[in-house]
Amino acid sequence: MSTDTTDAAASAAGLDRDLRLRMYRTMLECRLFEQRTHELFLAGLVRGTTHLGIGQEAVAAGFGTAMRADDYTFCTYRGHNHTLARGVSMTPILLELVGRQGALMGGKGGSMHLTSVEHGAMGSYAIVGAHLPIAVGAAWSAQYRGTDQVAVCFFGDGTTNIGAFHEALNLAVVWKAPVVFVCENNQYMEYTPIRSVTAVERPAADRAAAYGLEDLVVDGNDVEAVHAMARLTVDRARRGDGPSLVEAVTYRHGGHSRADPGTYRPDEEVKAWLARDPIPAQRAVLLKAGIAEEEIARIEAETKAAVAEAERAAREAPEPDPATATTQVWADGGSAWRS
Amino acid sequence: MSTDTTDAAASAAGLDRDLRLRMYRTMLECRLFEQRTHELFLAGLVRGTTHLGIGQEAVAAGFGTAMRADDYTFCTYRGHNHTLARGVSMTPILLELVGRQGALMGGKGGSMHLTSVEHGAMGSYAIVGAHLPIAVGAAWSAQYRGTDQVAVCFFGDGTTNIGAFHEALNLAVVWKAPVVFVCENNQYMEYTPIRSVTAVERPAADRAAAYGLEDLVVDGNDVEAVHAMARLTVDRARRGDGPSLVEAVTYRHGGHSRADPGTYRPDEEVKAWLARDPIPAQRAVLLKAGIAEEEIARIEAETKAAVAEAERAAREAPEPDPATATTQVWADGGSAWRS
Amino acid sequence: MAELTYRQAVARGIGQEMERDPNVVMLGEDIGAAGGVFKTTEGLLERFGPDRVRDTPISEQAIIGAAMGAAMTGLRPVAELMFSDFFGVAWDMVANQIAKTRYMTDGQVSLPLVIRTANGGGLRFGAQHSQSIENWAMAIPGLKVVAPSTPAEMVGLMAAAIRDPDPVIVCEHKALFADKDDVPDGELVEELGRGRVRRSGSDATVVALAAMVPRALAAAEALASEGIDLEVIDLRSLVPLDMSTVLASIEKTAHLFTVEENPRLCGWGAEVVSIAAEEAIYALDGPVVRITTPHVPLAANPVLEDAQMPSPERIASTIRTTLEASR
Amino acid sequence: MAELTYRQAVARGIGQEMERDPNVVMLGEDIGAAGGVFKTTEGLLERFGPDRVRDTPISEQAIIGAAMGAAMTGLRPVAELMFSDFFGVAWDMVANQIAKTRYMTDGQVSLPLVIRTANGGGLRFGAQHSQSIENWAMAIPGLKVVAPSTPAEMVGLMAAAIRDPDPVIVCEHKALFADKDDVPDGELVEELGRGRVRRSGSDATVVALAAMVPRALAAAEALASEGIDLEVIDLRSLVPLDMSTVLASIEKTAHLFTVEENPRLCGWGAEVVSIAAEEAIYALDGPVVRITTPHVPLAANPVLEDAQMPSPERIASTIRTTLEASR
Ligand SMILES: Cc1ncc(C[n+]2csc(CCOP(=O)(O)OP(=O)(O)O)c2C)c(N)n1
Ligand SMILES: Cc1ncc(C[n+]2csc(CCOP(=O)(O)OP(=O)(O)O)c2C)c(N)n1
Ligand SMILES: [Mg+2]
Ligand SMILES: [Mg+2]
Repeated sequence: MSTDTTDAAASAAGLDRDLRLRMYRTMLECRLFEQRTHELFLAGLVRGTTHLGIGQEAVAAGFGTAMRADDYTFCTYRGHNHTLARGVSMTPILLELVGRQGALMGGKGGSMHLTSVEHGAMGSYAIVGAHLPIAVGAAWSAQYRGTDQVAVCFFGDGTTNIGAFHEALNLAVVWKAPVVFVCENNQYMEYTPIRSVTAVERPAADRAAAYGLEDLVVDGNDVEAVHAMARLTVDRARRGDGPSLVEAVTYRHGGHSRADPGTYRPDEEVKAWLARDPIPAQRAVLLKAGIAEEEIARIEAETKAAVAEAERAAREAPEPDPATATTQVWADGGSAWRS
Repeated sequence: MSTDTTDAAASAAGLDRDLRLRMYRTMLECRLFEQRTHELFLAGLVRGTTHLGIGQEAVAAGFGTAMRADDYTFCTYRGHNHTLARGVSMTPILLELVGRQGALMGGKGGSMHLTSVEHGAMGSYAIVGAHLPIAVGAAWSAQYRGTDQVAVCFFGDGTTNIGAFHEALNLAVVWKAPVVFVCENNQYMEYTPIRSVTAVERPAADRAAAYGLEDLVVDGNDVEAVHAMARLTVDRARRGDGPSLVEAVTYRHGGHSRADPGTYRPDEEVKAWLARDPIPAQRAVLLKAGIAEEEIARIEAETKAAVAEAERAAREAPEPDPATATTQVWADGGSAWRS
Repeated sequence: MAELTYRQAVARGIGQEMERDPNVVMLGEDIGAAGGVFKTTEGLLERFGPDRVRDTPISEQAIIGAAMGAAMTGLRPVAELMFSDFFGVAWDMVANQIAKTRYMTDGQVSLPLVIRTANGGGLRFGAQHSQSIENWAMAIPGLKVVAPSTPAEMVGLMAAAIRDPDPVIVCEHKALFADKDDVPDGELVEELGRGRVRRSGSDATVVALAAMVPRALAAAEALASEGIDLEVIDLRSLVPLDMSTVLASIEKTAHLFTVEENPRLCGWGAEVVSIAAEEAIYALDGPVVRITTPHVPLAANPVLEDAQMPSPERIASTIRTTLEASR
Repeated sequence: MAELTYRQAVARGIGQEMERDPNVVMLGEDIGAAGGVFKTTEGLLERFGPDRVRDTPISEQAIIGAAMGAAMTGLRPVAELMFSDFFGVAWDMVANQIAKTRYMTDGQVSLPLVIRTANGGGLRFGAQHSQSIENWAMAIPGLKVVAPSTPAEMVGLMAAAIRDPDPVIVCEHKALFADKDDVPDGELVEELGRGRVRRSGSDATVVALAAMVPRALAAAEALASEGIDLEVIDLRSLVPLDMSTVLASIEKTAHLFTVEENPRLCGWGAEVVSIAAEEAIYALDGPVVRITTPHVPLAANPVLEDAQMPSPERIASTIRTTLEASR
């Protein structure tokens, strides 16, 4: 059963001081980066769209800190957190969002497609479900190449009702692929409560048995519990013991995307979840563990500075060269279709 | 648990003499029709392709005899049995297979797409999984129109691994649609054993819980057990108590399609299943129930005669008019795309 | 007469038909309580209730498959695919099932259904949320395809699509949702398969669709000041395709241009040009040029996306240069 | 020199590349133990083992998605979609993911993968197992498309597709599987994007693809006896598209015809004709005619299917009539 396994793993994880601080710093980087991103979106500097993971940082931080540098992350359009959690720096990401030169993908992808292959951030996918089979393929590749790399694939509760979810889970188990599927159950699709469109209570955990998997559930707002679950499942995959499906129960503080205020959600529900904000919670844990207020404050100051620096770079960078609109369709760097 | 429910339902079904004979006759019609179809295919009279259900007749007969005239059947390219079981006569079907005038669909569909809307045979679908969502739509329509019609959707074990299966099951349960999903587990995809590509032991039954459904398994070679399961699930749907997923365990005596000898299957396996042929088994049941040999023999003679008559018609009918190749794309009967 | 946005016109057209026919039902993601992510179905849940306006899971194959099953059993479903790019996950249902079933059953099955979708670029959403897929559908026998360019026409063409006895894909262009227009009161129903001459002229025929129509008109205004007089045709519907209007215009102008948002290869313009090359070759007095997005995915960055999609400037300069060269 | 069938040529081409590069792996339904439902992969499991030749469940989204994930992490997967019609169930993976990811990531991700598929009609399989989908892929930026017409070219073009650093769709035509041909020994590698003049002539240019090539050649022989001398070009590859060979031929013949198995609207022929109408309009001396399947689904019945697909007779009579009329 889920909770036992979690506790077991948690203690097994034996979290040391540095790791705890790293998790806190990662969550904070996500939070402050996204808060500023939202302000810049409302100010019209960030264009197109954004999907914020504010409130869900513990999932990204708990897993990101449990992965090896050469492991693979696959995530969704709600992917700022997961990209930052793999160590991609804020500036190229923000440049991508504002659409200036120096952007992570030259402005071609935008907020929904953040990718940094050198960091193992193998892409943010904007069609629900698509990246689950792709993650299986990366895991299969690692298995074939014998590199004991692991692929971790993050997706939402609503994604558990699409066909690709089913096909990917079944194939991953049949091939014993080293992949960990992480469902961030934030209770909503875009505006529709997941409960109203799903045949079972727990969108991911109640599907696990259909693939011969254990039902693993973790408190997605408790970064140390998430980290323990990450260690358990990532190590299992690395050992060659096959895939896992984890349901991390969490909540997004804001709306689905762009300027959505998220008013379709009951106030008490929102209030209750705001009270369970993973970041203050972890701060309290750190203090309780005897980590000095000053040390935590320093991390906070450094993170604020990093966000400010990224913003400065974003405001100063020039617009991209329109000629780049037709590059990189093919491996030769171009887009010629005639010969 | 499955078996109990089955037994319960079986006795509940209270099979009378006529019904038993009707089930036997239906199975026999399927068997003799398909045996002759195969001979005519090898002789080059039946063209294109065929997918025979020889050995699986009990599923079609058990359900067909439990459905109301206005209920809907959705099946696959392996659909001769299900189409016959809804009362479609042999001649227009055979004319479709040989491709002559008077064919059920004018020769446009062929063996894989047998359809007779007036009999509630709402189509044979040749892309694996596609008809499951379509059946949900027909059931939803009946629910909306308040007609208490039921849709029964037949598919194979291999179909449980495709995305459309997952989407259809979830939506059917969420909408409480009056649909019965019947997986004919004949142990194989085309040439690949289902066990080798599926994460669970029972391809359908072990997925039921993922949609909050009961795991219903029935001996697909026991027509009376199938009929009882059909009554149980069709009545449940008609009452408004929602969908069911049934796994009928069976076997195809021959290959997947056309001239496939099915040699990829172990001889002992084939032998064991041939020994469990549903038709002789039911014949024995009838005799044991005190039904006269003569009466059974008469059914057999009548069925042979019907097949012979269909063949005669098929051999005599003229080829279709080539001009019909471009009719019935649109509701106006034509195919014009310019104005 | 009421001023409506293109976005409101969608709900007006659907609402008009739901009032008229109780068999018209809607299904899709976030279309009910939320009123649609583009607010195109706002108010319909309140007016017609949850039995007729159904929110679905994220299951496009099930949405389109269910629409098909409902259509073949007496309903007239209007299904939404939130973004037209999502035709990808339901393409089997659209291209292999819905388009072919009437034919395969020799007319036993009728499929009076509509699939509505937010189509096209310009919103900086990037390659997976900006495509023009009208050509995907046009290439599949058995599908009708409509792409209105104004609020008033959206109402009438939506109504026509819902009343049509065959499957119709209605492309709602994202970049036009905010456009305003005076829409007559009362019932509006257009006819499918009629193009509309939006500007008559004598020097060249310019055929456009949806968001490219205002851009073509802007180019025409610019060239008018230079004494180049363009005839601009809004195709409005790709299947049926109104070639008679286009061919009649070519007879008059002797020059043909298309303005297409889609990537370069195999767009609707290629079909229009090819028909002209067969049926009007002797009337043509110079190169026939398609002005399209290059054959690349659309970028999210505004500078890059603007460089990709046909702009009034690119339309005008291409036409100017071509006409000058062919003098 | 060995005589090979087109079906055997598929395995020969793949085997050649698997010998050469251990990162080439295969996946698909029934491709291993069964050797493929069309016997196109026979012997490969025995030669390369189950780690490199993987049978899959009936999960096309997972097959194509897994191929993509493997390609972006160092492998060169060759995925099979048993029938090309099944692109429908995996279309998002092909059109939205595989085609766009290199571009969206500004070149960070390379996708050296091949999707092989049994394409086309003539086997009486009906509307859901007979389609020509090469145009679906041609219309999507980021995909290369090849459709060989002979065994020898199948070997060399398959090898080229597997070595190509970008995603390539290889269309294997069902109606050609039994065709025989002498295939040279040793390594064969063709270049993608080169058409081939199969018959040179002076009166008209006829562009064809895959199973339409032998039909166009048969029509050419028939017309030769009437003194009409056709140049027949096998396009072989749609992306890259070898327009230089086609345009050079038009300069010589002044007449262009396409022979397309696909339904009428928006086929590759419409692209070829449209390019000619822009770049060779003054060289053209009469109507440009596309000879295609009508815009209807394919029927299962042999009489009906034969009436639908372009036949040598229809090709010849269309060309004859058109050339006479334009004299
Ligand atoms: C196939 C597909 N259908 C619909 C959408 C539109 N859409 C984008 S995000 C979203 C909600 C996804 O919900 P969930 O999986 O819970 O992820 P979350 O946004 O909550 O992180 C939807 C419906 C899409 N992008 N792709
Ligand atoms: C989407 C799709 N993939 C593959 C096929 C090819 N195919 C036809 S039948 C079949 C096997 C189906 O197995 P199962 O569901 O068990 O049904 P059975 O044939 O055993 O009745 C396959 C793979 C198809 N028709 N559609
Ligand atoms: Mg969610
Ligand atoms: Mg089976």
